Amino acid sequence: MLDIHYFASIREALNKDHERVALPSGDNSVANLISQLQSGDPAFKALFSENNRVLVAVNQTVVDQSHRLSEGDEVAFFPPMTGG
Amino acid sequence: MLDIHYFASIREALNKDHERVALPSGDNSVANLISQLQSGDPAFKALFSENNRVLVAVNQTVVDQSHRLSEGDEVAFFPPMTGG
Amino acid sequence: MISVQQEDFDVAEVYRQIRHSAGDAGAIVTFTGLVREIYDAEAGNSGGRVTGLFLEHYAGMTEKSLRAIVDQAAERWDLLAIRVVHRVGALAPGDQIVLVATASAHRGDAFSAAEFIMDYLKSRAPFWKKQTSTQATEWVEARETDAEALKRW
Amino acid sequence: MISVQQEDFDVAEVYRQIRHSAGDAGAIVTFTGLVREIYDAEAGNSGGRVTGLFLEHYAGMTEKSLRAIVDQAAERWDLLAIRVVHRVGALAPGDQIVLVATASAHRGDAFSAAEFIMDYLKSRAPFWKKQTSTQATEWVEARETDAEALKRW
Repeated sequence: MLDIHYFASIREALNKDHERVALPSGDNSVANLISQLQSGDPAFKALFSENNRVLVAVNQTVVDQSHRLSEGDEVAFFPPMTGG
Repeated sequence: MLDIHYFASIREALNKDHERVALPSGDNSVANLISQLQSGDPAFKALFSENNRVLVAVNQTVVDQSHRLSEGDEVAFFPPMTGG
Repeated sequence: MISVQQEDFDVAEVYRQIRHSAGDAGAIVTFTGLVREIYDAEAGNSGGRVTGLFLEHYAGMTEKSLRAIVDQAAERWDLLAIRVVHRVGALAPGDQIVLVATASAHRGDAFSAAEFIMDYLKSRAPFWKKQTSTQATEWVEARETDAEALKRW
Repeated sequence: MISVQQEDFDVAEVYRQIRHSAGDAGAIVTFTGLVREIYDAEAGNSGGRVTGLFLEHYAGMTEKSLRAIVDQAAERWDLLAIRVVHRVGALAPGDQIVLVATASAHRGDAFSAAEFIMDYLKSRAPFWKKQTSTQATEWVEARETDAEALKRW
């Protein structure tokens, strides 16, 4: 299983802050996880189809979509950060 | 007359912090004032003959030696500044 | 060295601590970020007068990314002390949001490290601001200039 | 806005004043310079452990040149407040020498202006330091790096 967290505008768009999903079998890239989440949820799909920057962190480090996931990973989706 | 002030290492080398001298007649440049002070005081001469940077301010603004002096000017000689 | 907290912080106390603990510092820089009331209308934001701000963060990742930023600064410059405090939760105009304090022997290191930490913290630490103004309640968009600011380091 | 004084200053008090008087500041930077005990041996200086420092200045010219530096900063950057305090007279290791505090809407202005003021103040305001160390009592030589620092502005 993967622990998935959503933050800020993405959390609001999806109307959830957390869910657990199975690690995709076969292609274990972040890109493939995103495809699966998109096919399951039109709101998730809309996040990526707009001209919208979505960042992905795996185990609390920002990664790109070619990153390979492992069982038990913590995955987070969020918009560009605005600290300070 | 000119009011002349000396600061820091220059004040110590000359063993005075202040004097009044007549505005040089004829060539009223700072360079000429320096020449006159040099001929009157070997210690003053030494300041300029060493490889020593001496700054000159007239009426509290740093100037170069071509600056023209006027009656009543306040002239100051000092080493490079080390504030902060 | 790094704190993420709801409570306000005391710049004076942080300065005092750094001054008395950083061995033989010649330079101490403090940077404090405050909530502004005037909200510059930028890409996607509505402008207006700000009445409140909510700072959301990714609790697990926040300290980890601040730590990484501070470690990078400590590697790049000769620093005697670094302190970062970032607030989260509900804030009002005029409130303090973030404090970065650095100490070094010579001023260049303290200045550069404080600027570096602020530049990175703006777009590399998982904080998001939701602002309520007289015009709208909306997420603050990331500033183009903040992404640009990273390029110089 | 500019003070030249023998007495110590209170960074906390200056920060507090700026925070409460600068209209809608988003950024406040304070820079404090302190007397270091370790005296880097540089061109012409003997090194050793510093035991005391005397700051001489050109009373008439000091505030005038600080004013000129501050005016230049105010022209170049968008600033909501500037405060400069420089001490003169006898100081000991660990003592505060100089404080520059700046406030602005966005952080870049406050940082740049504080650095600019410090860089100029180092070699354009009529202060001279005589230092007593375990090795010698001697005038502090102007640092090559301080003259260099001006070139970037």
